[in-house]
Amino acid sequence: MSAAIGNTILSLPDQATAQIPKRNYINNEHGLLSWLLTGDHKRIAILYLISITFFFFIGGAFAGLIRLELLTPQPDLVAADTYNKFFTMHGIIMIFLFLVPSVPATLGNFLIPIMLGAKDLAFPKINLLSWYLYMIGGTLTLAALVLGGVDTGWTFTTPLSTHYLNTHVITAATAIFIAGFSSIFTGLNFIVTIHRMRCPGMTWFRMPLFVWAHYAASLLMVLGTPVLAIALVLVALERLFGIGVFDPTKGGDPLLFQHLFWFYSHPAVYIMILPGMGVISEVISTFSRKRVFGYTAVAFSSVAIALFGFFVWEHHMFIMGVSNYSALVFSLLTMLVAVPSAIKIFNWAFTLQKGSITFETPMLYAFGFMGLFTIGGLTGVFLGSLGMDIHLTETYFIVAHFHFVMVGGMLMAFLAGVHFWWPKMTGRMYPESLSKLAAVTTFIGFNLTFLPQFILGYLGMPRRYHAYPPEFQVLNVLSTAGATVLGIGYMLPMLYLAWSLKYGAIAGDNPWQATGLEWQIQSPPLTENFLETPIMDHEAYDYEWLTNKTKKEVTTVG
Amino acid sequence: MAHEAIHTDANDPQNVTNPEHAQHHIVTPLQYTYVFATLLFFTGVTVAAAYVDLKWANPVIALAIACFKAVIVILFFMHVAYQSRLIKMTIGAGFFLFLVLVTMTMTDYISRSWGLW
Amino acid sequence: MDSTLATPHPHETVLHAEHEHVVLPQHRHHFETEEQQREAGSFGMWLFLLTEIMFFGGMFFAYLLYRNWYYPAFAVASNQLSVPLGAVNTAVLISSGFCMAIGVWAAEVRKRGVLVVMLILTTFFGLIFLGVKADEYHEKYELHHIPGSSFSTSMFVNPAAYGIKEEPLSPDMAQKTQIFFFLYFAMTGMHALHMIIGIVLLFWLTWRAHRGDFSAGYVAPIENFGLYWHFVDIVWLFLFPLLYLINRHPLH
Amino acid sequence: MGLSPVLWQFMVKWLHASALFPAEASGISPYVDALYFFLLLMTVVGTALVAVLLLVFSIRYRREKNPVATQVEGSTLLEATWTIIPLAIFLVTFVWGALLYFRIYNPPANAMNIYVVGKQWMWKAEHPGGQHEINALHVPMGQPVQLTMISQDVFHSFSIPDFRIKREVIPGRYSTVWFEATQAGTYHLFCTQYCGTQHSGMVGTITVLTPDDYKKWLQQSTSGMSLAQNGERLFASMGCNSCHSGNAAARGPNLAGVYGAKLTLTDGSQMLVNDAYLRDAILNPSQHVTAGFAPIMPTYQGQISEDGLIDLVEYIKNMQSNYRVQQTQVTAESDLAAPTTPPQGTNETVKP
Repeated sequence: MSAAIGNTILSLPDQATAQIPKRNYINNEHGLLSWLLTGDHKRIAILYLISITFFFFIGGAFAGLIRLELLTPQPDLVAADTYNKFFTMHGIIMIFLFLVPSVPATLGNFLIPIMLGAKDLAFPKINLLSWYLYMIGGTLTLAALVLGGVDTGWTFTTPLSTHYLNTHVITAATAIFIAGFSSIFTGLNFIVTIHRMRCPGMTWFRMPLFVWAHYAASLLMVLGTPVLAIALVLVALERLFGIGVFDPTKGGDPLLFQHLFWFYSHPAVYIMILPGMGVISEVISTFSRKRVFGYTAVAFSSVAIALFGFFVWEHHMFIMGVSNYSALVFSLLTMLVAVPSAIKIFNWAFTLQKGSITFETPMLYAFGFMGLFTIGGLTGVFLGSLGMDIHLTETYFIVAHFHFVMVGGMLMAFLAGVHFWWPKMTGRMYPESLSKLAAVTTFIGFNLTFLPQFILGYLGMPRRYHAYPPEFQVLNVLSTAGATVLGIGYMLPMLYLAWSLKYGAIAGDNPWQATGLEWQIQSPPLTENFLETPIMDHEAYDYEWLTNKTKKEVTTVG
Repeated sequence: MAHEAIHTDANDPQNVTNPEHAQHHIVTPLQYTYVFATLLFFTGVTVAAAYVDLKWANPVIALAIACFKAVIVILFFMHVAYQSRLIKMTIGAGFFLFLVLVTMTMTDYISRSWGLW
Repeated sequence: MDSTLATPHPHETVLHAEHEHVVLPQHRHHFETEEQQREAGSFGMWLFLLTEIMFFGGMFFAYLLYRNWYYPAFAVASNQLSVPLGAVNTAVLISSGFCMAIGVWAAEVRKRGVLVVMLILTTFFGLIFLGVKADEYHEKYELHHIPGSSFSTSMFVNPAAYGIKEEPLSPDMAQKTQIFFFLYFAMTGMHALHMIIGIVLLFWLTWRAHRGDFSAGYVAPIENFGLYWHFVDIVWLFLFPLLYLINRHPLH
Repeated sequence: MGLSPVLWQFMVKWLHASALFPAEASGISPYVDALYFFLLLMTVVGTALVAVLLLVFSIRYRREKNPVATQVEGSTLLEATWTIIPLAIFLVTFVWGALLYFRIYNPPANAMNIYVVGKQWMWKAEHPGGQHEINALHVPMGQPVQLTMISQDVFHSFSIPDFRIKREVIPGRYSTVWFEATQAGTYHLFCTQYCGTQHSGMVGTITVLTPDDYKKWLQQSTSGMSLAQNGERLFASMGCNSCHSGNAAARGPNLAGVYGAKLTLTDGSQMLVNDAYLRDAILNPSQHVTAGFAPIMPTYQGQISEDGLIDLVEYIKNMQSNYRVQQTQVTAESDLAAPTTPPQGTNETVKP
C-alpha cells in the first residue's frame, strides 16, 4: 500500500486477505443486554460514544437555533424566554453531557487500561454504573427540556435561580448532580487504575502522556465535582423551602453560591481540556515519528494545571462584588495557570522539529487544535487581567474565548482522537480524503463563527442577548454563516464514520505505526485486551523499539 | 497475536505493579478499646469545656479536640497508621483542598470590608 | 511476574502469615493478584471519601462564614440545641464505630459469630442515633424552628415569654437564626442521610456475614464499609462541637 | 506605548468608522484600549509564532524530505525559555491590568454622585436633584460621575461599552463605578449579567450633554423634590426623628454630620460611615449599634424600597444640623396621616 517514502505512514494490511479478527470485544457476546450489562471498559466506551454523540447533536441543534435567532437584530424567531431556554440547554448539555465526559469517558475509558497493560479498569461495575448515572442525568435534562425547559443559564446564578424563575430548575439541578456523580466515578476509576493496575515495567514515566493528562483531569473530577454537588443541593433546598443562604434579603450572600459553583466549574474547564491535550500528545508524536519533546515537562505541566486550576476560580467573579484585594490575588494566580499551557504548546511544536511528518486526518485536527487553543488561551489572558476583564467580561468576547478553548480546543482534540483510534476501536479505516475535507471545513467554519465574536465582544455586545442593536448585525451574520459551515463540518464525520463501520478498509493492528501498547494488540481488541500480561521494557514513544520489533517479526515470519 | 510480550527479569526493580503496597496489619481489639476509651474521654472533656467561659479559647479547644478525635479515628479505626504513603497522601490531599476552599474564599470575605473602591 | 490468564488464578497470595492461601471466588478476573484487588478497593474507597470531604466541606464553609457574620443569632439558636442529647449521640456513634472496628477485626481473624454480632450492634447504635436525632428534629418542629414558611423567630425576640434566660435578639438578628437552623438541618440531615444509607448497607452485610461470605479471608467489603462508617462518625465529631458547643455562652 | 497621539487617533477613528471598534467616549477608554492593543499584539505574535513553527517544521521535516526522524529528548534551556518568557509577559499583563482596575474603580474625590437602581428589567437613575429617569441617563461632559448602584432583585450588570466601564449591580449591597464622558452624544447602556426573561430588553441610552445643556436638562426635568427632600419626609414619616433627634437625651445617635465620620461601635470596631454603612444600619441595625447606645432600633427590612433607602441615605449624607429634624418632628406629630413613602417618579420619562 505505502510507497517507500510516501506522504503517509498509513499502512493497511492487504485488503484481499485481511479480515477483522474472529474473536474481539464487539462480537464476543451478542444481544442488547450483553451491552447494557457489560463490564468491559471498551464496550462502556462505545456506549458513552453513542450517548455523548446523541447529546452533542442536541446541544448543537440549540446552538444552531441560537445563531439563527441572532441572524437579525430583532427578536423575530422565538420569544425571549424561549431563547433563554435555548442557551441554557445548549450550555448544560454541551458542558455536563458532552465536554466533561467526551474524551475521558470514551477514549479514556477505551484506552487507559490498554495503555497501562491492564485487562480492565479497576472497578468495571462502577464504570458501568457511571454510564447509567450519565444516562439518568441526560434523561432528566431532556425531561426538564420537554416539561417546559429551564432558563437559568448553565451557571444557575443566585438569587435568579432560587427565587425568580418558575422553570424546571430543580429537575435540571438534579440532572447535573447525578451526571456529576458519573464524572466522579469515572475519575475515581481512572485514578485507582493508574495507581494500581499498571503492568510490570510500566513506571510513571513510561506512561503515555494521554494517561498523565487523564490522571490530572481525574484528580479534578474527584475533588471538584462534590463542591458543585453541594452548591446545587443548596440551590434546590433554597427553592423548595424558601430559606435564604443565598438570598440577600434574608441575610445570605449570593456570592457564596458563586464561590462554590466556580470552585468546581473553573477546574471543570481543565477537566474538559486536559484529556484533549493528552490526545494531542499522542497524535503529534505518532505523525512526526518522534518522542514528545520534553516528555517530563509535558507530564508535569498537566499536573501543574490540575493543581493551579483550583486556585483561580474567582476570576469568573471579578466584577461581581468580590473584594478587590482578593481579585488581585486571583488575577495573579490566573496568570500563573496560563504558563503550563504555553509550555505544552511549545513542546508539541518542537516535537515536530527533526521529525518525519505526515498529515493524516488526526494530525490536521491536532494542528487545528494547536492554533485555536493558542488563540483561546491567549485571549484568556485578556480576561484574567483585571482592568481588561471589566470591559470584556459578560460580552461576546468571553463567548468567543471559551468556544476557542472548548470547541476549537477540546472538540478538535476529540475528533483528532476519534479519527486516530477509530481503526483500533472498530478495526476499520474511514475514507481519508473525506475526513481531511471535514477537518478543513471544521477549521474554516469554526474561525468564521467565532473570530467575529471577539470583535463583537470588544464592541460591547452582551452575551445571552436575544435582540441586539442593529450595528452589530454584519458580524452576527458572519458568525451565523460560519456556524452553518461548522455544522456541516460536524455532520460529515458522523456520516463517513458510520459508513466505515461496514465498508471501511480493514485497518490491521497498527495502521499508524504507533508505539503505544494499544497498537500492539489486534483491532478491535479482545475482551481481555491482552493474551498475556505485557511487560513494558521501553520508554513511551520509542520508535526505535517499534522498528526493531517489526524487523524481528518479519525475520521470524520470514 | 500481534502483541509480543517481552520477558525480562521478573525481579526487575522497574517492576512497579505494586510499589505502593503496605503489609496488611490487623489491629487488635485491645487497641480498639484504648481508642474507644480515649474518644469517650475526650467527648466528655469537650462537653465540659463548653460550659466554662474561656472567651475565644472555647471554639479553639472544641475544634482542637474534634481534630484530635478525628485523627485517632482515621489512624486506628480506619487503619491509616498502617497504610501506604499513597493512602496517607490521599487523605492529606482531601483536607488540603478543603483548606484551599476555605482560605481562598476567605480572602474575599475578610478583605471586603477593608475598603470600597 | 509470569501471568497466566487462561488458567484460573493460582496466585501466590499471602493474605496473612497465619493463614493458608486460598483462591477466592470473589477474585475478579482483571486483577493480577488478590492483594492488588484488595488494595485497589480500599484506595477507591478512600478516593470516594475524599469526594465526601469536599461535599461536606462546602457546607462547613457556609457555616463558618455565616457564624462569623451573625454570631449573636448563631449563639442563641445554638443554645436551643440540647447538649446532653448531642453528647449522648456522640457517645452512641463512637460506640457504633467501635463495634464496626471490632467487626472488621472479627472478619480479619475469621470469627463469623463475632462479626455478625458486631454488625448487629453497629446497626443498633446507628438506629439509636437516628432515633435521638428524630426526637431532636421533632422538638424543633414543635418550636417552629424548621426553616421555611412556618419558621418563627418569636422565641429569640422575646425569650422571656418562653421562660428562657437569654438576651433578646433584635428582630433583624433574630431572622438570621433561620440561617443557623437551615445549616443545622442541612448538615445533620445530610449526615443522617449518609447514616441511613449505611444502615441499609449494614443489613445487607449482616446477612452476607451470617451466610459466611466474609469468614474465609475475603474481608474487603467489611473493611471498605468500615471506612465509610468511620467517615460518617468523623463528620459528626465535627458537627457536634460546631453546632452544639462552640457558640454556647456558658450556662450558669 | 510609543505610539504618537496622531497615529493613535487615526487608528482608533478608522477602526471605529469600520464598525470594528467602540467609540472612545470616556477618559478611561484610551487606557483600556492601550492594554487591549498590547494584549492583541501578544495574541497575534503568539499565534503567529506557533503557526510559523508548525509551518516551517511541517515543510522542512515532512516525510518526503526527512524520511527518518531524529529522536531528541528535550532541552532544559528551551523549557526554561518558554516558561520564563510567557510568565514574564503574563506578569506584565497582571500589573498593567491591576493598575487599570484601580483607575477604573477608584472614583476621584470631585465626582458627582448619581444613584442607579436595577430591577427586572429596567434601569432607574436618580439624580440628587430629584430627576428620575428610566432606561436613560443624562450626564455632563468633562465631569467625573460616580454611580452608586443597587439591585432590587437579582444580579444585573451596568455596562457602557463606549466608556469601557462595567460593574455588577448587586442585590442588597451598593456597588460603585465612575466615568468621565469626553464626547457629547448618545451611547448604549446594557445589562450584561443574565437577569431573567427580558434580559436583552434591559438596555438604555446614555446621553452625554455639554455642561450647559446638562444644566438646562436638569431644570427641565426636575420633579420639584430633591432626593434629600424626599428623604426628609420619609425620615419623619417612618418616625426616625423621634430617636435621631439630635437632642442630648435622644435614644438614637445624632446623625448630623455623621457621613464620612469614623464611628466606634459597641463591639469596639471602627466603621467609616459611607452610603453602604448607612443603608446597612437602617436594615440591620443590631449589627451597627454605635457605642453608648442600646440596640433598640427596629429593622426596616422589607418596609422601605431601595428608592426610599436612597432618599434616606441622601438625606443623612447632606444633614449638616439637626434644625430640620426637629422641625419635621413637629410636623410629623401634627400630620400622622403622612404617606409612608413619598410620592416619587412624578416626571418619569417612560412608564415601564
